Order: sequence, then structure tokens, then C-alpha cells
Amino acid sequence: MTTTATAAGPAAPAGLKERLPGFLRIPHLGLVAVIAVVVVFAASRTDKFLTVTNLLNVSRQVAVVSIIAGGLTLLMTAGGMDFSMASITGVGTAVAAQLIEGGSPVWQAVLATLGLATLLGLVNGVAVTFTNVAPFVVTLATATLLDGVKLLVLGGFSISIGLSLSWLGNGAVLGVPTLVVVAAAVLIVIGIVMRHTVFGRDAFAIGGNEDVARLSGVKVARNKLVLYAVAGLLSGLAAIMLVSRLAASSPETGGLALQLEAVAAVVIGGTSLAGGRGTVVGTALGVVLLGIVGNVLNLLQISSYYHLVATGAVLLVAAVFNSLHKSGH
Amino acid sequence: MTTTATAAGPAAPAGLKERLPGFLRIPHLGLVAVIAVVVVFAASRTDKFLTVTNLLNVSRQVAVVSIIAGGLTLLMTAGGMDFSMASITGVGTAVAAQLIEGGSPVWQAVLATLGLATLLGLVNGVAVTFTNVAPFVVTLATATLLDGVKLLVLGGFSISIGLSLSWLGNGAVLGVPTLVVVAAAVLIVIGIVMRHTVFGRDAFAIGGNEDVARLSGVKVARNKLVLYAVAGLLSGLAAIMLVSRLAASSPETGGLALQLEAVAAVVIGGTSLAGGRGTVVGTALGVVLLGIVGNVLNLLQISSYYHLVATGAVLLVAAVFNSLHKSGH
Amino acid sequence: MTAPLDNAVEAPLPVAPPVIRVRGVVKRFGGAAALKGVSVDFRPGEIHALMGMNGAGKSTLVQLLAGVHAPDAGTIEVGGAAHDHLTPRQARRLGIATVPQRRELVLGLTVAENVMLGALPGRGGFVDRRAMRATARDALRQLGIDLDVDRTVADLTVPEQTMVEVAREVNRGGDALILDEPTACLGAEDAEQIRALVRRLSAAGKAVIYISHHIDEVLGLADRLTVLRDGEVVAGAAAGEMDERSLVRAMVGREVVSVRPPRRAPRPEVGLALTGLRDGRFIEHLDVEVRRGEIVAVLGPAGDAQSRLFDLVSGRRRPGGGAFAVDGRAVPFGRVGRSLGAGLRCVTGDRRTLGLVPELSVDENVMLAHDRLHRRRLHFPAALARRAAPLREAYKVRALQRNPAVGRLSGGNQQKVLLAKWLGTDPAACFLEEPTNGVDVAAMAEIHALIDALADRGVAVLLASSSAEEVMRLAASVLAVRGGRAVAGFDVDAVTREELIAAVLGGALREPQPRPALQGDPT
Amino acid sequence: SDDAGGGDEDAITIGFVNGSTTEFHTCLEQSVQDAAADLGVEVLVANSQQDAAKELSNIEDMIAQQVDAVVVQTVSADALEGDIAKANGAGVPIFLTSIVADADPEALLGAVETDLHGIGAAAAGFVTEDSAGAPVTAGIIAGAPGAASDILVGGFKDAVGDNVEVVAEQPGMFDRATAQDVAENMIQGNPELDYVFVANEDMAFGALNAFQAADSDVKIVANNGTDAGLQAIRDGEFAATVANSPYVLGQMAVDNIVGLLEDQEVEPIQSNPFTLITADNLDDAPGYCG
Ligand SMILES: Nc1ncnc2c1ncn2[C@@H]1O[C@H](COP(=O)(O)OP(=O)(O)OP(=O)(O)O)[C@@H](O)[C@H]1O
Ligand SMILES: Nc1ncnc2c1ncn2[C@@H]1O[C@H](COP(=O)(O)OP(=O)(O)OP(=O)(O)O)[C@@H](O)[C@H]1O
Ligand SMILES: O[C@@H]1[C@@H](O)[C@H](O)OC[C@H]1O
Ligand SMILES: [Mg+2]
Ligand SMILES: [Mg+2]
Repeated sequence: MTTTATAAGPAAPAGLKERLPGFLRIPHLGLVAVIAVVVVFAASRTDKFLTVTNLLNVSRQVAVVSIIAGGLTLLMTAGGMDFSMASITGVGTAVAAQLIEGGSPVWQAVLATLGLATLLGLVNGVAVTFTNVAPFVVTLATATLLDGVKLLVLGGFSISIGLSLSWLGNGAVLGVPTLVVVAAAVLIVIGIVMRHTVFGRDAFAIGGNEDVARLSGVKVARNKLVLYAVAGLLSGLAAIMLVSRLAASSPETGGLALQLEAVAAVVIGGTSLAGGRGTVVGTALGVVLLGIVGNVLNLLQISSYYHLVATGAVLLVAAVFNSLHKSGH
Repeated sequence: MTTTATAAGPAAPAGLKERLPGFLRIPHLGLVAVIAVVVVFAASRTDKFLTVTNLLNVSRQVAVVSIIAGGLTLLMTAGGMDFSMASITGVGTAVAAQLIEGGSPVWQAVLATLGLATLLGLVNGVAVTFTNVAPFVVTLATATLLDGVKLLVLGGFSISIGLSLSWLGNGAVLGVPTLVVVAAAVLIVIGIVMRHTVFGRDAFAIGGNEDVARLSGVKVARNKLVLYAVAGLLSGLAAIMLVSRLAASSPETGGLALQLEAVAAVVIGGTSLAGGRGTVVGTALGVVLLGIVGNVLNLLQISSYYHLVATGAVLLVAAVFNSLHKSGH
Repeated sequence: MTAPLDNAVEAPLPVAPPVIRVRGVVKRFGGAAALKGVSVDFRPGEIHALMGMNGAGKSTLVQLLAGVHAPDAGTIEVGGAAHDHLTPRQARRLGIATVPQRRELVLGLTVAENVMLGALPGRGGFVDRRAMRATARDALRQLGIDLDVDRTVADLTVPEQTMVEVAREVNRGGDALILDEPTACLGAEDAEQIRALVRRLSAAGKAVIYISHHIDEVLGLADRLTVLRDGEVVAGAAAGEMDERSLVRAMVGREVVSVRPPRRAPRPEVGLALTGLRDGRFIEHLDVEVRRGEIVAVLGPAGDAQSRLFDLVSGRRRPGGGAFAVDGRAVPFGRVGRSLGAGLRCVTGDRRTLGLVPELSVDENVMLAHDRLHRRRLHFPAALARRAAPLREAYKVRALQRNPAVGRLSGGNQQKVLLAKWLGTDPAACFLEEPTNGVDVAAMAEIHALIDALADRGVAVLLASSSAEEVMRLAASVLAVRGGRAVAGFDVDAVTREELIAAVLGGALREPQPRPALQGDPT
Repeated sequence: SDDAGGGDEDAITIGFVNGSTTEFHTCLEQSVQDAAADLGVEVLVANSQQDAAKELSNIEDMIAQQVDAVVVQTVSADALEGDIAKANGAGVPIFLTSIVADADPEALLGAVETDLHGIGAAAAGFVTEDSAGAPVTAGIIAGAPGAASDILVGGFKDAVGDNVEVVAEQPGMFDRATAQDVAENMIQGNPELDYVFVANEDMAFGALNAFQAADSDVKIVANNGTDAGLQAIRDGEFAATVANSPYVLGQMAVDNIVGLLEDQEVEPIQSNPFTLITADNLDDAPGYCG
């Protein structure tokens, strides 16, 4: 079933996309359409939705997950997977909070967190690169392990950091929340790296066919180590952003829920689980869709049991629409 | 990175296995070794471990997850993935409990649950087979949706079924817990199906190369539908077993934690995420390892903060050991 | 540095020193040896052909040089330094470029990116797209290929992919270029482009290692021949010292003859008919009728039209228009089950993607279609082995282990498995795309005989091939296809090889001959 | 479904950010809805699904809807500072339910605390009293590692009598199935176990299944006071439970908020009462869910 993802499905009603008029062959049209439908629906039901405050809220709410999703997009494009990113984020928030509470200067805490997170990513990278274990398996194991580490670092309790990172968590640059500025910058950089740098193109090559990449002289092992380290670094950045936003770290911070949200955003954004294909734009759209859906469900006062139902349904519809469109390629 | 799993990585520290003497080339030796180490360690620390009661306890504790893991093994071998199995199980427990509490005869409730679960699996199958969406994405979406459905069915409350399924949940056949008998029977049947039926070999063929399977006359679409329906049916069976064991369904029953346990067991058992390779024996060993680790942590009174750390570490070690060994093939 | 004990391959002084010296290399797979102590030298300015039957160890030797595998014993000396093994990057650094037997490209990337893979030109880490595209275009132009370098490789035909790969390796420079069956799935024109390039490179001083099963190609190209049999060097000589007979005898251990047998007249019933078939730019209009017991060939460049034909008749894909019938009964397009049910068996030219399940065993692959067609329910390896054995024997499938995963077989043996899988299912009609792709001379003769036997049993055989020789050996009538159109029809007995090639390449165009079994309609 | 809150200037609109979808949370939500309906207060509800970041997002969404106050059943048991800062920054007062740590009262509109330490201690009191000085053993099936469970368990361990030896303590993750596994293993490791304290009743029922299957007559002391839990005491399946009703909690929260918003004399920080329930005082238990 991996192969079909690449090639057009055999005897498929082949290339729906091919039959579309040119102007409709926008990438991610399916996802954009679903977002548009949700937006129009929400706007017609409540005037609270299309307000600047609300849209800034949504953007701030998705800032953290978009960092993780962005890193995952790059990594998955190279055929990798890091299921532990949000757990690294969890550990990162705990370490940062513990250090700040313990009196370390904020910049030191931030650097230590980023350094540790990068190191944890590198450990994943070493395990993935130098053993034959599938990356999903390695990082599922380290995710479990790191969730435990987070508890140990926190000692089970929430740790507050007061206002020490409030410039980041609550600040704004020209009216745009600082978190959103950081997230946008990171996504843009990842997008540029993926499209325009040797490293990014090598990532596509590794994801597309690792053996060929290796035999062609791409430094596959080194690139993979770097990719996992970058995933770790971005998880660390997400940790700093998250702890700045929450002004605290607690046992419920980071971990599986955040991870699955990031994975969901990446995959409905069209990045292939098998590697070799992915775009940051798709991921950003996926993140935005999930953020908007959560927001709209709140604004429209949908009962919480239906939140899960609605979120699942929208995910499904978005994925199907996006793939109908993509099937040509 | 999918490719390497299949072919021996070029210039990999290739074929440790090939260099081993013949008698050491037992399948799953790595996993067996890790289990053996855990068992020896536990037995040396407490005489409570290697007792009949305790081993029966462990086997009862893993019965439910082994059903899900067994179904997943078959499905993943065919290149599929069902991340919603444990959510179907959750819905199944809710429906069964609701029906039994509402006065339906137990057999009716059981049949209705199995039927519904099969139908839900089939819905996954239809979405996977007739769209281009990756099965992980489809079933991640349906898992979310079904978790909501479970809450709706339960109305947010636990529903108790008293003793109505206690023959299953607490019964024994010749001293062996009925749940264990059922689980063993199911795993054996799945194993036989995978090894000795054309349907099972078709699953390997589909997972290995779907196009080739189709061109060879395998009815790929039909087989996939059946495979997902079977995954649903087994999730339903797991639901009946779980509700019989708990004598109740509650909002926390089934869902993600159970799913991840099943996935972890399957993948450390050596079944490939990319399809084309898998064994029920590996999965059973994976399930047993996870069960034993949980049991040992309890018996040795390890502090709860270290549970996740220990589980993650054992998973990692087991996966690495198992793959060192497997790399030859 | 030198291997004084091994004088056999040592040449007198004036000859330039070897670029690569292989000394006593051994390579085992799961206990059995694919190479049993091979020593050979590769010299600059020399085209050195490696010859041998399927499974002889040619690709394995190449893989040791490319750093894919590490030898279990022996050394590889490059530029004077001895190595007990090479990594892929080392091999590249030492100037060894390799075009492997399996097409190895990153399908999702563009032609330019694939040509420059692993050495993307960059400025400060950013890809210099202009330089990348220009270099790629130049590299392709050297091969006489005019290919849009921005196309995604997944959309290319197999020959186009081959060219991209050769271009990539040639562009790498270095002192040694290895080509493992580069022309196996190329038509005459493309193959000639490759050979011309090889000659140029060799003249410029490169050591070229060339593997091919086309004896005449090798004899016309190589300066030196080394023959491997069962992992051992059994002969090594300058090209002039060996002719076709001695070469084949060295490879196979006996003589091989493959001639067209006298054939009965085909039966009157039409076994396979394609009417008015068209599909995009690949097939513009095609009418073919193949009678029971007849072999009709569609001759054209490998790839585009042929693999499209496979897709259409196998049910993998629906055409733009047309109709198709087996034994006089219409078969719907796009339905694999219906094509099979009608008794049609289609052998793909792309065995890796569409032919075999690499992880499954040889036996399972051999019986994959057969058992499904016979609606078997149960599977027992021992019984399967018994059922597969006659076919494995008939098609001479050779492996180091008894029943390994089919992906572990040598390329030619995989091809034999593919043929056994389909031709052992008692077909009413067959579509064969490049059926002898990559098989050795002996096996080719045997496969030809098996196809003859099919026709004798009354099977309608439609052969799609890029080889004029093969077409003339097997078919009674030939339809030459060019640019998606049938341009001419020929009776094999009334045409020369040169005329056939000319028709395909667009030389002298002959009017299609009016023959009942075969109509090429240019409009 | 039309625009909620803000429309009618006189009516109070409160936002309720629930923490999860357990039975406890379901009853709390129902209670908040019922109390608000009684007082003519409009409620907007959101659920954080046990995710700290989602909790903050939910609070932001409430602020965007211009509610008069936000009630937060926090996912972290000890309040998250960011939640409070965010709401205060927007001029929307925040009211917490179920918190255990001392959040800065100045920053809050108010709170109804749940004295988890006291609840644990009450459970311990039962064990101490019931064992009447005889040397006994007790096990603990905790929840998920974290503040809520740790404080509850800490309360038990701090208060339990010297004659009671705590021989086992393992996490049941607030999940019935896990608790059942843990209980099976616990009774295996400690066949002579006399008492077990279980962090909630859903888990206690799982433990009950395990003990019954093992023919063990361990006395179960639980926490919650659900109808099913009280029935279990009546049936002799549980020895005791500490009733602390989410329904009462929700009522208190809404009553206090309305009072505070209307500037009445209300003590801003209050405690949700809890009662140790045994077979002798079943009628003293407050309704768990109304
Ligand atoms: N659409 C396509 N067109 C041409 N070639 C393709 C196509 N899809 C896949 N391939 C070939 O198949 C390879 C990947 O497919 P697949 O996953 O089936 O092979 P694999 O299992 O990785 O290979 P193996 O097991 O033989 O090493 C690619 O490297 C490419 O050569
Ligand atoms: N990875 C592997 N595992 C097991 N056996 C292998 C492996 N690779 C090659 N072999 C075996 O080694 C032998 C030599 O194979 P090789 O590919 O070198 O043959 P070849 O001369 O290139 O043949 P062909 O002409 O068919 O390409 C074959 O019997 C093959 O089955
Ligand atoms: O009853 C438990 C409650 O006390 C805690 O706060 O959350 C989890 C619930 O199961
Ligand atoms: Mg494959
Ligand atoms: Mg070869």
C-alpha cells in the first residue's frame, strides 16, 4: 500500500486532477475548500468568529503545535518519524520551569532546554540511524520514556514560572502575538529549507529512496542525525513557547495529545507517511484547520461529546478531499 | 526508510544474523532474550513472580490487548493500519453495557456489539479502499470520532453490567481463564490464517506489492474490506472480553492507551509498518513482554514515576535486539 | 600492493596500470557463496565486459565495487590502495560510478535533481537551480537525449529513466564507470546512444565495466572479456581472442542454438483482438488480431507504448477508447479479474514494480497467480513447493538458497520466475512485454522454445518487444510502432532485421502490407 | 445557538472550562448547568480533554465571547498561572474548582477547593479506626502520577495509624482496567492484604473484580460517593468511601460566582465538604450527580 501512494492507483478512475481545468489544480485545494466551508459556516452562525481578537486567538493557539508539525513535516519528508516530539516538548517545559523556578536566568534556562531537546532528538536519530528499528517504534518507545522523565522532573506537580517568559507568551509584535511571529518564521524557514537548500532536497531524496540517496553519495546517516536533532530542537522551541504561554509546566503539558494533533495536521496536509513527499504549506493548512475547528466548536457551544465526533469527521472529510485532489500525482 | 526495512541496507553492518551460527537463527530471538532477561530478573527479586497464579494473572491481563494486536498484525501485514481498533472496542463496551443494562438478553447484546464493530471496521475499509487516503489517517480520524460516540452512548457515565458476562470475564476452562482461552484461540486462528490460507498469503502479497497482487488475480479491494471488517470484528470481541472483565463500561474504557499498547506489541514483534511482513508469534511475544513488564513493576513496587521510563526503555531495548537479529532477513 | 601470486591476470608492462584490481574476493549470502575468489583487473581506456549466466555473480561483483556489499574475503585495490571493503561514498570518492541493474532513481524528484543527486550544486547551502538544470541538461545531451529536466522522474518511461541514471553516473566523472545491463530494456536506438557514449568515455581514458546478455553487442563493443560462472572466473581474454561460440561455451558450458522452428499454420479463431485502441499520446490507434497458435509482435521502442499496452490489456488501466476481445468475447477494460477470467495472461516488462512480490518466496511468486486462478483456499509450503517445482525446473530458476525471497534472486532469475508465474497458468492468450529482459543466452533460447510451445498448443501470443532479433525469432508477423502509431506491418519471412529497425526508427517507411491478421492504421 | 452572552446586559454569562470527560467531570458540568439555570445565569461550556494547552485555549475562547467570569475545572489539580494571568489580563475574573494548591487568592475571583489531602486522611482514618490497633497491611491504588493523585495518597499515608503498614502503592491511572490489573498483581504480591485505598470508585470497582476473583476479602476504601459506590457499601463490597460530590462543588461554584459578581458578602475561597461514608451513615452522602 506504500507503493500506491506514489504511483497512481491502478485502474483508478485515474487522475481526477488531470481532468480538472488548470485553474483548479491548486495544491491543497481540497484542504482549502474544507477550511473555507468551516469558516463560512462559522461566520454565518456567530459574529464572534470573524473578529480580529478571535482570529488572533486561534493563531496563538496553534503556534506551538505548528512548530512541532513543521519539524515533523521535514522529518517525514525524509522518510523519518518522530512520535516523541511532543514528549520532548513536555520534558522541555518541565526542565525550563524547574530551572527558572530554581533561580537560573531565563536565557540560561532557554538555552539549556533547547540544548537538551536537541540532544534528545539526536538520541532518537542515533537509534534510528544505527539500528534497523523503524523510526515509529524507536520514538514510540522514547516518547513513553520521556513522559516518565517529565513526571520525574516535575515531581508530579505543576511548576510556575511567573512572568519570566511573558514577553514571549503574551507579547505582541506590531499587534501580532510574538508566538505567532515565531511560528510563522519557523514555518517559512522550514519551507525554504525544504524547497531551496541542498539539505532539504537531500531530505526528499532520502525519503523517496534511501538506498539510492546513499549510493549517490548523499550523507544519509549524517543527514538523518541532523534531521532528528532539528526535530528535537524544534520540540525544545515548542517547549519554550508552551511554557511561556502557560506560565507553568504540569504533568498534563505536552505528550500524546499534542503529538497526535501535530501528526494529524501533517498527514492531512498531504505529507506522506512513507516519505518523499511533503509541504509546509499543507501542514500549515492542517494546523489551521484543526485550530479553527476547535475554536468553532467552542464558539458554537457544541456539546463536548460532539467535539470529538466533529473533529474526527472534519479530519476524515478533509483528508478525503485533499487526496481526491492529489491523486493525479 | 521504508525500503531499508525490506532490503538489507547497503553497506549496513549487514547481516549480523548471517554471521550467527545456525542454531541461533531462531526467529524473534532478540525479543525472547529480552523477555528471558526480564523474567530472570523478576524471579530473582521476588518469588511471587514465577507462580501459577501470577502467570495466569498476566495472561488474563493481556488477553484483551492480544486480540486487538492479533487483528492488527494481520491487517498490517497486508499494508493496512487501523488506529481506531481500541476506539471501536471502547464503543463496543459502551453499546454492550447499555444494551445489557437496558434489559436485552446477553447473547443479543453480544451479537449486536460484534455486528456493530464489524460494520465500523467495514466503514474504515471502505474509506481506505475507495479513496487514496492513507489508512493511518483514515483511522486516526475515525478513532477520534468513535471516542466521542462512546461518550455519547454512555452519556458520560459508567454503566455496570453486573454478573451477566462473568462466565467470560472470570470463568476458567480446566483452570485456564476463559479470556485466555479465547485469546489463545484467536491468535492461533490468525496465525493459521496467515500461514496456511490463501487469504492470509494474499495479505502478505498485498502488503508486499499491492499492484502485483491485484494483477495476479487477488481481489485486493474485497480482501481489504474483509481485513478491515475482521479488524472491526476482533475489536468487538475485545470489547465483549473487556466489558466482561470490568463488568462495566466507563468513559475511560478502550481508546488511545489501549491502542498504543497494541501497536507497540505488534511493532516490537517485528511486523512491518510498511506491510508485507509480520508474524502472530512476534506479536504474542510483544504482548507478553508488555504484560510482564507491567506485572513486574507492580510486584517489585517500582514507584509510579518510573513506570513510564521503564516501559519505554524495555520497548526500546526489545525493538533494537529484535531488529539486530532480524536484519539478515 | 601487488598480488604476485596471481600472474594469470597480470599484463605486460607497457599497458597502463589498472584502475581497479579485484583480488580473491569472496561474497557469501546466507552460507552459499555468490563469488568464490574472483580476481580481475580493470584498466583505463578499456571497455571490459563481464559475462556470465544469470546468477553467475556479475551484479554481486559490481555491488562490491559500488560499496553496496562488503566482501567476506579478498581485497579491492583502487588507485594503488587496497581496501577490504568500500562504502558507497568511498567508492564515489575513488572515482567509481555505477549504474546498477535495478533502476535506482528517486521517483518524486525531477530529472535535474536526480542527475545531480548527492552532488547538488549549491551556494551557501542553497541549491543553485540554474547550475543544476544546466549541468543536467548537458549531461543528458551527451547521451543524445533531449529531456525536459524539470519533469518528475516518476512520469518517465523506463528507457528515459535509464538515460537519466546513466547521465547521472557519467556526470560524476571519475576513472571507472560500471554499467550493469544498461541496455536490457532499451530499444535499438537508445542502446546505440549508450554504446556510443561508452566508446567516447573509453577513448577518453575511462575504465568501463560493461555487463550485458546481448552477445553481439558485447563482441562489438568490448576490448576485454571476463566470463564468470557460479562465482568463479572461467575465462578472461582480449575481445579479439573470443568469438560468439567460444564466449557462449565459456559462459554456458555448451553451445546454444535458438532458431525459429517450423510452425503449424495458426488456427482460424482469433484469440486476441484489439480494435481501435487509443490512449493519450502513447497509443493513437491500434488494431491487432492474433489467431490461436499465432505469435504476433508489436515492435517499438521499449517503454511508453508497450507498458501502456500492458496496462490496458491487463486491466490495470482504462484506455481512451477502443475495444478488446479474447477468443471472440469482448472483455471490459479496467477489470483485472475479467482479463484473467477470459484466459489472458499478461507478462509485464517492469518485473520489479508490477511483476513480483519481492518479500515472498520464489515458490509463492511462481504460484501466486496460478493458485488464485484455481481458487485455492489453503496453503502448505511443502505442497506449494511440489507444485512449483516443475515450473522452476522448466524455467531454470537458480538461487543460492532453496526457496529465498524472490527479491534476492539475480535479475535474470527474477525474470524467469515472472514468466513461470504467468505461462504456467494454462493461458488462452498471452501478452508478453519484453519477455527475455535480462535473461542469459541459454535461458533466452529456452524461453523462446517455451513460447514456441505455447503457440503450438494454440495460445494466441501478442509479443511487445524492442528487439528486432527477438521479434524475428518468435513472431510470424510484426507491427512496427512509432510515436504511438502503428506505422507498418510485416510478414517476418519477407523482411530483414534492418528493414524492421528502419521502420521503427522512422527510416524508409513502407506501406503496411495487407494481412488479415494484422492491420496497422496510421490514421 | 445564536450569539451567547453579552446580548442582555443584565444577565450574567459564565464560561465553564471542564477538564475531562470522566464521570466526575460529567456530574460537575451537569451541576453547573443546573445551578446556572436556577439562577438565570447563562453558561458556555468547553472541555480541555486533560490537555493543559487546550485549557488555556478554551479560556481564551471564553474571553473572546465576553463572559462575565470563567469557571475552570483545571486539568492540573494545582492551578496553572497562565490561565489566571490570561483571564485577569482580559479583565475577566477566574474562578477555580477542585484546586488543591494555594493559588494567589488576590488573583482569583474565588475558588472551591477540594481538600484532597483531607480526603486521603479521612480514608486513612477509617482504616485506622476499623483495624482498631491490630497490626494490618494496606495497599494503595493511586491515580495517574501527578498532583491530584499524589496529594490524595499523601493524605492517606500521612494520616494512617502506626498499626497500619502500607505495603504496596501502584498507579491505576484513573482507569478501571489498569486498576484491575494492578489489584490482581497487588493481591498476588501481598496475599494477606487487609485494606486497599483506591483513588476513585471507578478504579475501586476494577479492584473489586480482582479481589473477588482472587477470593480475597480485602476491604476497599474508595473516594467519590457515586450512587454505584454507595450501593457497593450497602452490599458490603466496599468498606467505605469518602463522598465529595462534584454536584455540590458545581452548585457552590455557581452560587459563589453569582454572589461575588453581584458584590454580595461571600467568602471567595471555600472548600467542598467531604464525608466519610460507611455502612452506618449511608444517608449522609450528598448526591454525586444531583
Ligand atoms: N510508478 C512507478 N514507476 C516506476 N517505478 C516505480 C514506480 N513505483 C515504484 N517504482 C519502483 O519501485 C521502487 C519502490 O517500490 P517498492 O516499494 O515496491 O519496492 P521495494 O519493496 O522498496 O523494493 P525491493 O524490495 O525490491 O528492494 C522504486 O525504487 C522504483 O524503482
Ligand atoms: N542479497 C542476496 N541474498 C541472497 N542471495 C543473493 C543476494 N544477492 C544475490 N544473491 C545470489 O547471488 C547469486 C549471484 O547473483 P548476481 O545478482 O550477482 O547474478 P548476476 O550474474 O548479476 O545475474 P543476472 O544476469 O541474472 O543479473 C544469485 O544466485 C543470487 O540469487
Ligand atoms: O474522581 C477523580 C477526581 O477526583 C480527579 O480530580 O479527577 C479524576 C477523577 O476520576
Ligand atoms: Mg515493497
Ligand atoms: Mg545481475
